[in-house]
Amino acid sequence: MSDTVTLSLPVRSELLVLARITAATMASRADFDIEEIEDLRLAVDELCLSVVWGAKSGTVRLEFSVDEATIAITCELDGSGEPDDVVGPGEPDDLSMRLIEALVDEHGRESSDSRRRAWLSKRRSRVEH
Amino acid sequence: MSDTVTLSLPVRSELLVLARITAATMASRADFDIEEIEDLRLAVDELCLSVVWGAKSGTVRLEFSVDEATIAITCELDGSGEPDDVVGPGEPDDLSMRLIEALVDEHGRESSDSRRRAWLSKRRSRVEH
Amino acid sequence: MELTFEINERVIGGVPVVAVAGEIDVATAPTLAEHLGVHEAGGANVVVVDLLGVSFLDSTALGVLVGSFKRLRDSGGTLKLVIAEPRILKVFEITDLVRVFPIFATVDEALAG
Amino acid sequence: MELTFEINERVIGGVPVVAVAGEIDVATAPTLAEHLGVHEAGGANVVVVDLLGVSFLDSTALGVLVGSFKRLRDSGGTLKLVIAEPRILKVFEITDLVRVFPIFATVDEALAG
Ligand SMILES: Nc1ncnc2c1ncn2[C@@H]1O[C@H](COP(=O)(O)OP(=O)(O)O)[C@@H](O)[C@H]1O
Ligand SMILES: Nc1ncnc2c1ncn2[C@@H]1O[C@H](COP(=O)(O)OP(=O)(O)O)[C@@H](O)[C@H]1O
Repeated sequence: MSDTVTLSLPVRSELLVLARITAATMASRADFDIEEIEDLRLAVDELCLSVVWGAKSGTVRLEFSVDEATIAITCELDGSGEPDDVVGPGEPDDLSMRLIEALVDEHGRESSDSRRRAWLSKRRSRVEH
Repeated sequence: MSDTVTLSLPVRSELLVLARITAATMASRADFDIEEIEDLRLAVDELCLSVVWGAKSGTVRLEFSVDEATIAITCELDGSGEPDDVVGPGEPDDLSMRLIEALVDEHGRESSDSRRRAWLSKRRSRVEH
Repeated sequence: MELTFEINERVIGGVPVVAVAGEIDVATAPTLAEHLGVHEAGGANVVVVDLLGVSFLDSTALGVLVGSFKRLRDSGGTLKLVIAEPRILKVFEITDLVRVFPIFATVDEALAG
Repeated sequence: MELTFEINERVIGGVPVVAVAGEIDVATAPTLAEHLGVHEAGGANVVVVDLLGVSFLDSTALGVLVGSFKRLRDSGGTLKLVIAEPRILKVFEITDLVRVFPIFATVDEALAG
């Protein structure tokens, strides 16, 4: 089965928890184990932080896809038409980058003056029962 | 402050929990009390059930808006271009309707052969601190 | 996480007690229906459904319980519910189902009542 | 729900013990920073941050802790952490911060060590 869920939030620190909860719920449904679910909770949080870094407004758009044993998450910042909301390419924190690197299997990012986007994917270890 | 969060899910019973969690998280952030949060968790579940009723595929699109002391939620079913996914206007269960009626302040619905949409709104009792 | 759903069964004095824990919604209610179906098919007279561990339940769950209650009643039996949490009771009150089901606060009372 | 965040402060033998519970993220880390700032401004030498009740923490939380640690160290003090949960320790291991902070398994050990 392949399921895609999208979530759009305003840049508001109190709503970041929704990205974590959605990632954890989908991973749990996709039979990831508890340790892997916790890894994803932290990884998606860091992914958002790295994309949203410095923005004062705009919309954060997340896409969560589960396909077989892999969950893929992309995070994108739409600057809501006010270009100075996005202050140059994101400079993700070194700590964020180390965490993402350690917690997921693959990840990447692309940013231009007007757009920031990052993604990750993680495969569960548990085999199909 | 006015915040709008959107959530899109495939018609998959295991993912309905995301609608409940998102509603509960937003209501909790908007200072609704525990009883009201539980009311909303059930009301949004029933709202989705009443809209998705009988559909075998498609996308459920939810919009959650918090404005001052009120949370408004709309739920819409997109039939994914396969018109027979939506088997006529939804016939929401009588139990669903009674629950929604009792749990929220206002609610409404509109449906045609190709589209089903329902909404609710609930005001918190607690006054601004 | 609150996402768990679990059913545990016991038989006390010949009466099946079906204990449900977690959230009963459109995804999990079919599992409850299966469990109840086994007892209906097995000719049970009285079935006790212990909802003490239930944190959430919606109209899908109510539908399953009402269906099972009617089938047991039609064959001369009944389905008793155990509910303590006001939040869960509220769902049965709104829908007037408190007037349909025999509802008890403990499993012991359900078995005795 | 796991959405709660709470800070409780005690002073034990003259040492402030800041106990954090819940999730420390970009929304709640500023509150932790305020609490630590009060102790830094008040001239505290050693501060103990008890993370035993923390269920989640991200790089924002780490940033707050590292900042406070550096300021206390520069004025001759230190910031000690209390962590028992492997999951929380893992975050400090991945980021090599286990080599920066003095980390203890209990508040007593942090006060003694
Ligand atoms: N959804 C989000 N995802 C990731 N980081 C966020 C998110 N919302 C806010 N932030 C971070 O928090 C910072 C402050 O956000 P802001 O919305 O100004 O604060 P608050 O919501 O607390 O008023 C932002 O600059 C950004 O770095
Ligand atoms: N997101 C949803 N919101 C509300 N009801 C849903 C949702 N997903 C499924 N349902 C209900 O559950 C029924 C079965 O859904 P389906 O996707 O076929 O089952 P499953 O996901 O368990 O394979 C649907 O016909 C619909 O009534």
